[in-house]
Amino acid sequence: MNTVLTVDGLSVDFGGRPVVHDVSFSLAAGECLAVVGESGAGKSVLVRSLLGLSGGTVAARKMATPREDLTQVSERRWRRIRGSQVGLILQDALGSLDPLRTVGREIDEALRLQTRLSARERRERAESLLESVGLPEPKLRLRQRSGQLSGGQRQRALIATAIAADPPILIADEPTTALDVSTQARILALLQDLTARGTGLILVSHDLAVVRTIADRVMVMDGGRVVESGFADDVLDHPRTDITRTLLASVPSSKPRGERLLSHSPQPLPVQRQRTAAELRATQISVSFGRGTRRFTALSDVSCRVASGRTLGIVGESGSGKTTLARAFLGLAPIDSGSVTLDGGAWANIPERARRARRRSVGYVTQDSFASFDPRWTVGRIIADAVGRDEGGTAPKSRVAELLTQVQLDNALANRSPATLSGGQRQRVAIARALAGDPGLLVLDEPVSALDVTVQAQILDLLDDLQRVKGLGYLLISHDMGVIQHMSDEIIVLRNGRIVEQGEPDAVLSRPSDPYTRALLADTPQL
Amino acid sequence: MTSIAAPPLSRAHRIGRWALQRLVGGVVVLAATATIVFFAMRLIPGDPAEAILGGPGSQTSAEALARVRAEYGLDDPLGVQYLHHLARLATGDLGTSYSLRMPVADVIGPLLVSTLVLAFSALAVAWALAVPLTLFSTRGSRVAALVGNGLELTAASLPHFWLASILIVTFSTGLGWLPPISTGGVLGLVLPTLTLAIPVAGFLAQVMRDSLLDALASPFVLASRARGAGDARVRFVHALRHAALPGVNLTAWAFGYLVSGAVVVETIFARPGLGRSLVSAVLDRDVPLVTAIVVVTAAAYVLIMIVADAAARIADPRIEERA
Amino acid sequence: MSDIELLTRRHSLTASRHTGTVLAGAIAAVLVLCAVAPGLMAPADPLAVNPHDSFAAPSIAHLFGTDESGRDVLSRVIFGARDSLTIGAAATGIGLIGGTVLGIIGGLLGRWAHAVVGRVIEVFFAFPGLLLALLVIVVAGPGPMSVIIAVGLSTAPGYARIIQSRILQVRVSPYVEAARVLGRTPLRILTRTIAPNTAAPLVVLATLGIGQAIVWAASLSYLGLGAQPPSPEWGAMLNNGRTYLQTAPWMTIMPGLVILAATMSFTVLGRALSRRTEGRA
Amino acid sequence: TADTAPSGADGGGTFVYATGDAEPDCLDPHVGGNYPQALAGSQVIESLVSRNDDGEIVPWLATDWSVSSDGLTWDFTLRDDVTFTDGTDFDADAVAANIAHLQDPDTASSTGYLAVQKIADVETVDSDQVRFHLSQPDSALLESLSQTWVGMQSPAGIERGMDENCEQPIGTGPFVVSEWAHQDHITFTRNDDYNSAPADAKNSGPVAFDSIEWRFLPDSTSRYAALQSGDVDMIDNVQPDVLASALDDGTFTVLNAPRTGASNRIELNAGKAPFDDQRVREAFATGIDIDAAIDSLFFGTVDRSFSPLSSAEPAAYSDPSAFAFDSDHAADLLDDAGWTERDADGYRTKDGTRLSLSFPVSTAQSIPAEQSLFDQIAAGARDLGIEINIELMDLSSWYEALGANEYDLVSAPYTKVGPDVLRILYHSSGIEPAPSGYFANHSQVDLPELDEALDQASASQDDAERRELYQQAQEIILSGHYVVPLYDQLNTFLISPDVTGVRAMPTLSTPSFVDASFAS
Ligand SMILES: Nc1ncnc2c1ncn2[C@@H]1O[C@H](COP(=O)(O)OP(=O)(O)OP(=O)(O)O)[C@@H](O)[C@H]1O
Ligand SMILES: Nc1ncnc2c1ncn2[C@@H]1O[C@H](COP(=O)(O)OP(=O)(O)OP(=O)(O)O)[C@@H](O)[C@H]1O
Ligand SMILES: [Mg+2]
Ligand SMILES: [Mg+2]
Repeated sequence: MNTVLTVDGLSVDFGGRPVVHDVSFSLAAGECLAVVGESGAGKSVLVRSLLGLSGGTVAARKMATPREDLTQVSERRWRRIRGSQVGLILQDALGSLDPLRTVGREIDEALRLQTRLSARERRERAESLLESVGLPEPKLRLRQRSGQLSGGQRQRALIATAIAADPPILIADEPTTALDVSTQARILALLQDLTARGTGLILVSHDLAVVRTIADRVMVMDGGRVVESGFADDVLDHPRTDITRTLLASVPSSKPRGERLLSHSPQPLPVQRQRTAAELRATQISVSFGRGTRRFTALSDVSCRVASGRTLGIVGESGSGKTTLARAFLGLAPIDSGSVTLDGGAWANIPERARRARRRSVGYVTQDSFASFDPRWTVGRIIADAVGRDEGGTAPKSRVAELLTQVQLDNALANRSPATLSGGQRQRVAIARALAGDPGLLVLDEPVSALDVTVQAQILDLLDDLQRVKGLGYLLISHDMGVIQHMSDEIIVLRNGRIVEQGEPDAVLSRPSDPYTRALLADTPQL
Repeated sequence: MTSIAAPPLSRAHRIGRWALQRLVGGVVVLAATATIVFFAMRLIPGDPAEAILGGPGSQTSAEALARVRAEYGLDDPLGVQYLHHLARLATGDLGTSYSLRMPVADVIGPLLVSTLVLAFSALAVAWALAVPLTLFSTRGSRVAALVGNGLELTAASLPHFWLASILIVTFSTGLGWLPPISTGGVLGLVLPTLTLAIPVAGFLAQVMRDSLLDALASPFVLASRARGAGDARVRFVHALRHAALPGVNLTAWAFGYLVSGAVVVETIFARPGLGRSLVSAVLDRDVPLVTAIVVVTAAAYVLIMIVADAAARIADPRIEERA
Repeated sequence: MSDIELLTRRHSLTASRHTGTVLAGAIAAVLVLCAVAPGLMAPADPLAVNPHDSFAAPSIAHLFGTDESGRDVLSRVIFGARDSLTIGAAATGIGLIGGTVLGIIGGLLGRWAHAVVGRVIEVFFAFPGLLLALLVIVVAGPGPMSVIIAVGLSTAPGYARIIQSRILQVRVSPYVEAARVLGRTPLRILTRTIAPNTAAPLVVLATLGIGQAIVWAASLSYLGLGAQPPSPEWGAMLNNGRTYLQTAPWMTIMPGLVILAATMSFTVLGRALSRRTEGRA
Repeated sequence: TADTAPSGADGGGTFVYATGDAEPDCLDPHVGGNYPQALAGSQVIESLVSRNDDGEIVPWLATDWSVSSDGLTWDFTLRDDVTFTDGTDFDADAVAANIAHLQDPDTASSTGYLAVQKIADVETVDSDQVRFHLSQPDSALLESLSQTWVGMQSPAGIERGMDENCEQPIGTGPFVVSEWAHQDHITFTRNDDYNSAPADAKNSGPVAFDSIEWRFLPDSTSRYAALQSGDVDMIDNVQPDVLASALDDGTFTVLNAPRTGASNRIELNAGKAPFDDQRVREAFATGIDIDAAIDSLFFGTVDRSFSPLSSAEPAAYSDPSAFAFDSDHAADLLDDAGWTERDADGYRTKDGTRLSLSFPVSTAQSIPAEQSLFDQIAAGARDLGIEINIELMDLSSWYEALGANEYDLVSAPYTKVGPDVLRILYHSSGIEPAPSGYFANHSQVDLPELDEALDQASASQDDAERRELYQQAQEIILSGHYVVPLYDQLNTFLISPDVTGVRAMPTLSTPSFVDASFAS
């Protein structure tokens, strides 16, 4: 096998603070090397430094392609290398295409800079590139802008720009996060295709199931250092360090319902007052938006129920109506027909005033919890506000402390602004707020999709604990089959606003009756 | 992620509807400005009949006043006068100037051209000044940022009349390069244009710098670099367009500011124009002339808004998608 | 240079911005002090006429020189701070209040109100601001009050537009929805969540507006419609001094520099404030 | 920059004049009748008579005249070789047509109308003899007729109607209006057939300049800058500091021609309290050091006036003693008048009312230096315990304030040839406002002996007696402290050194280019 990249003793630091430390590896043609690690491990900085884009001070004993010593090149030379020798697919796929320029121009930029093709040749090449990344109707796509494309389409267009000049080395930084499983599967197939054609691929991912699917070798990073590396199967089946073990344990699909993902439980949860059982029931509800010709049905004929102590898991591709269902359950989306009842009483389609008093029994955790905090408030104020004055007995202050403890946050955080918290911490604050009214039910819309695996595992464990101690009922939305599988007592698969599958996890997962569910399961990478 | 919800209207249809909406809105705006002017001019002290008869200080006879009132319908009830006023405007009749005794349309025609020439050259120069200033202040060096910032702020904080005097003293009496008054030629346009353009350039550079920095820090710029794009390409091809968007919006706003500025600038540089006439017309209580100037500038503003809106839509197709 | 580099540089810019903000704050503080207690700061009586000492160039005795009536320019500038800042602040206040009322109507009262307010704002924008000011002054007669109202009225639509769009934005924000999910009443949401979040940028706007209002008032002085003599309002001084630009340049350069310093420092402060309120991430 | 005025050896070329006066609404000086109209109109329109530098009436379009002993019949002999620039003959009919035009209410003439008010009938004796029949004797008739506002225009031109005549009045003068670009300039083109210069002019044929570009340049700073840069050849309304430096270094020719008629003065409204009290007027007139203020503000370019009349009027009478600065005396007078108490701000009060005066100032009529002077006067008054509220206003509001009697002090210019201006300004009949609210007697002097002196002067046919009477009238006005004279009405011009022969008409002090040319 011929080596396309050799790196020895690579370090990167920012103003004296080392972020990548003494990393060595090599990459062969047609090989896929996965770089895994927790958030902040230095993965992105490492791979960017291979294009001279790290932004920090780079030092290496050796960093070279067969043709060139990369430690010695000028910025001018780097520009020729980027795109033609090394292609990069950025972590933030959604923002990596200029929203004001067409896809065609973005691809053309790569070709114009790195090849000597004529304008017509470039156009033809762009079309064939789009076809090769699996975007149908390339002529149309070339004229569209990123805003007009779905996430998966954008990611594919971005890959097209990265491979336009046929670089022997391709770096893909988290190419599938934020994509639903089917799209993810298609992207992974595309990448595999590229390695099969001889491209050396460096894949950065925190999703070990993805890594397992396509990586030949794995490099585990922590704190800027490589802590473990080897063949994918070896590392994943026989982890040698705690870091790797934690990463592996965090993958939810690997554990059955009820089992903790991370063994070490930080603090025991305080014993809870008992709440009476609660139940939200939707009967044949339909929700539509717009009117006239623009009318669009987002949910039709959906019936389901969330009850104390149980988790109803909802999966489905993007736009299938998951959030709409959640909002219908919260009385936030006006329903056209059917009914939603809370503990038997009318809940949807009644004036907000009639709902207000009972709102405390249903908590809501949104996907982007940060946006749901009043930007001027501290964590303590956010939670205290939710506790409210009508909470008899306990003084708000001690109740805030109690809630923070429940979600395993340090009391000192009460004085901080959410802007200064990490993603996992913010999600915990959102959960604490949802718990403030002492609800029987929680609606959780993608509560972990923005988090990396280990943090995700912590949150899932927390939710599990809370359910056990307080007997909460969850409506849990996720596009990750593994999360749903691990958490749910009942699963609903949504597609185009309709339920295509409903039932016990075992039944749904082992004997899917609907072809869509089958495809969904087939696309879910397994560890 | 959003998926397109309903079959979208055809593009031509949408553009047509948009244009129609804008035009109808524009007409409403014009009617409203004409209304405000009408009533405001009745509020100000001074007798319109007297204004017609030679302005303040004239020694007109009571009969002459009565005759003029009858002739111009000034003794009708206010409501009737107002309706006449609107009806006349609607037919495109701007009336006869009280003080100049000429059809208002003949008076403001050349003035409008002159002011528009000034305003547009000022806008062009403002852009020509603001873009390099923005690029300079975002070069990344601390000194450039400080200098650029200072220049923007200074430019945006200068009253026109003061700036004009400084420019005259510097470039005309000092260096002798440019005529201190408008001479009809291109040279005479330079100083008035600069006076109007410099503050606008300051505002433009301020908003553009912020969005340019944002754009330069965005992932698509990094992606472009990862394709091998150099600094110049990243700035000119990608980032500048993003920076220009708020600038385009500001440009429409700046037009109103320019008309206000023209009042001062046209006086100082002795340039015929709407701004200068506006003040004298108000001070002369020349109701038809004031009305015409206001309606004409409002119409220009409405048109410019539409153009700016269209420009913004072309520069940023997302606007249309959002709508 | 990479984006990350740029980011870090932007960081270092923030550092220099910080010193800029401190400097601006200091200038603004001095100006406010002048406005509050001019007597403490000024070396002389701003109205004390002395024909024998007119047009004196800046010197130790008169740091900013003297004007055509032999009055100490520095003292006038210091006393003028009161008039100018009052005009700036009060006009901005009126503009903000007017803008807020319009903005609230347009932002809270549904589609119709929104459309109507949108038109009203457009009409005001289409109306040359200076004409509006002119009309107010001619109707109400000259004087500081007229200037304040005139400048306030001409700036109100700009504020209204910002406030309205801000309210619309806040109203559909996830945190307002979160408050609803918690069972908060509309009134409480309005007062506790929407109002404060809309008000935050107002502070910024106000700071930015003061400087521009001072410049506006100065332009009115040029038309002879600004502050009345012998008020040492800066715009009036600037315009008065302009007559003697070639004989006694300090008469206009000094107040000009002070206006510049005031506008710049308020702008810098306003922008610093806006970075703080917007700097969520 | 290129000089737009090429100076050929033949002396032709375009002369560029920049005026800071307002742009006239109408170029026909019969309509309305203000100074800007006279300024521009005098390039085109000529009068029956003129005045020489000694203040004596000299022939112009009329070569000879006589008056009957009762003063009611005037005979004029006209030049028979003069034609208007449209080819119409200048003759007795033309004179009659002009007087009729002035007296026609549709013309809305004010200044010219006042001047010919007493002409009851015009008789055309023959083509070059015209006879005026007066309703009352008018000793000021010749002076009045010398003014551009009563100038002679082509009857055919007048016939075209006001709109056209305003755009392009037709006279017999050295130039014709060939273009009026509003707000920008008027182009005057040479009248090649010109042959009617006034008797005191050196040149009697066509003028040297091919044309005059008459630019409106309202901003004084730009105006001077334009002269400095060579873009214009002559400017008017020169700021005092500029004038002083021009006088010093001699780069430009200075033409200082105070306007005729009244001096620049502050009028004290004696029609209401507190100035209805002579002591308060005197205190104001003597308690403030005005001389020093004028000296510093005008850089010594103007002399203090102590007369209600311009020094350009031979009949002017000065009384410096009435205005000698004595603040102690002034304070005593105020105490005498009962303004003894002081309020918290240090102003005098009487019966709880503050001694407060309102002073509306028209920004259109008072140059900045003058506004500063008022400012200093207000400061001086403050030392006396008098509060003066200066209110800067636009012209219409200013007239409005005067019409509503909302003023105690006012400064209003008035230009007229001859001492008869005193009658207009101080005769008690001038207190009665016209229907439009206009009135001329701002001091609201209402003294029978003054009225009598003015009436007699107006009727007198004897120059010495007339002079004596006007002197009496001025004594009364000055000693009653109804006005505080400041200086002559400023009328200053700066001329490029390339130009010679520009003079100011001894009538209304408008510039005349009949003798002017570019120096070779
Ligand atoms: N321009 C920079 N200046 C200073 N520190 C930086 C810069 N870029 C990255 N870092 C730091 O380097 C560390 C590694 O960042 P990196 O983006 O490589 O993490 P990552 O492993 O890709 O994490 P994630 O999975 O969240 O993307 C982080 O602590 C980050 O704060
Ligand atoms: N307010 C709305 N107006 C119009 N259409 C809407 C609205 N909200 C949602 N939709 C549409 O309804 C459909 C379902 O949206 P929903 O947000 O429920 O999807 P989702 O399953 O949560 O997707 P994702 O995984 O991307 O969050 C989408 O096609 C969306 O465009
Ligand atoms: Mg990363
Ligand atoms: Mg969703």
